[in-house]
Amino acid sequence: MPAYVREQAFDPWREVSEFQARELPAGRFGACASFVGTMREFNEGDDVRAMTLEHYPGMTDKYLEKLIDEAKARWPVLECLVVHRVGPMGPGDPIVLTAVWSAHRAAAFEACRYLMEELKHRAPFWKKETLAAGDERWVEQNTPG
Amino acid sequence: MPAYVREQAFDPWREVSEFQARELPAGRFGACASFVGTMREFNEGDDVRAMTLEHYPGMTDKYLEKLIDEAKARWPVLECLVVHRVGPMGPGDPIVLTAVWSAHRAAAFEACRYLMEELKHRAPFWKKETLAAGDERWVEQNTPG
Amino acid sequence: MSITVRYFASLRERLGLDEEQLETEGLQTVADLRRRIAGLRELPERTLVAVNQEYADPDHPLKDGDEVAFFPPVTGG
Amino acid sequence: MSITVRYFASLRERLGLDEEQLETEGLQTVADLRRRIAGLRELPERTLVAVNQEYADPDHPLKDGDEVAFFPPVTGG
Repeated sequence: MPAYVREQAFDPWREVSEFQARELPAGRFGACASFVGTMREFNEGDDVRAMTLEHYPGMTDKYLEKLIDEAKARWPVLECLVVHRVGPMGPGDPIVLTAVWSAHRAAAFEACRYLMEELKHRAPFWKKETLAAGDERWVEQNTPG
Repeated sequence: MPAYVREQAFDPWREVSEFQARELPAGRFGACASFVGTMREFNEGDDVRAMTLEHYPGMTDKYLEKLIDEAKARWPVLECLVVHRVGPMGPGDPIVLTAVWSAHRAAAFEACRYLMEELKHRAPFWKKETLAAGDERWVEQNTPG
Repeated sequence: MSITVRYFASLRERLGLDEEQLETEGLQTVADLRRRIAGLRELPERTLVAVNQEYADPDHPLKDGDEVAFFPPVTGG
Repeated sequence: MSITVRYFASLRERLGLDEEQLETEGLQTVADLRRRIAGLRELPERTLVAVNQEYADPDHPLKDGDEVAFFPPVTGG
């Protein structure tokens, strides 16, 4: 299934490129929209040194696959790919990738954004930040957009 | 400048990946939205065997750079990249890449789509298709979305 | 009737508890279970609930062997 | 006053003409030039115009040495 949780660092564009070569028939798709979320070294005005992403194994996969099913039901998309990192990571590390392939561009753009917004609002992941001074805090909520 | 016209086939995800490594300071950006338009083997109900993209050298670069300036003025984006193929190509070949980096996701998504829509409606490129039977035709207009 | 209860993220840390088995005779719904647990421990109002790894409403019925998870608003992506 | 006129894509092919130099004494604007050319050749209504590689309105003034391009609706991306 095209939703993956990764405990190691991943290269999002290699994932997109390899997934496309493996799963998409050349010539059938005209559009691929993708989004990569990357760890920043700042959040809510503070310097962030490191982060740990917790998730709910089992529920996570199920939820991401449900999102992909929803996107496929709402837009004429050919394929979707979602990859999400968990565990400890540092600034500059990719956290999440969503990619959508379709014949025409509107479906790809809209479904890609839908996947990201739904993932942010509902998928069972939680971020804990380590600030510059060494203290830790759980992120209380995501930015609105 | 981050707008390029290419006469050879290009790998869009390698472009994004290398541009990011070269131009974006790790940890400053949290979002990268990108779009890749790829040549389909069908259009308006017909099988398409090959395509040639004509452009207006000089005006093209200027226009793509103007679009990037507009996107940077409208959204808090850190960097934009646009690559467009010209010349003869075949089904499955990438035609266009737009990518936008920003701190938060809304700006990246919106500016990326803006670049693509404006490029499609105004940038001086023209497609000529070779159909399965060998006859050629100019594409009269782009799909609405 | 026995239910596995799991806690995640800041809630898990605050309670110092990852998972527990609760005997839940007389409890019909998620809301019942939530009230029972709120009597034992501090459960913030914005806590979300999943039953068998899917989001569940307060009136979702419980049955023996269910896995019920409590967790704070999510912050992935 | 001399102007370089360029044609692109289907218009270039239909006219069998890539580029020409026109003597344009008495022409003030893009609209004047367009009328002059429409008298010589078939110019579809939806033809777009750029002066010195930027889109130009009909009332855009012309000057000696300008490069004026005529082309059909664009279809890139």
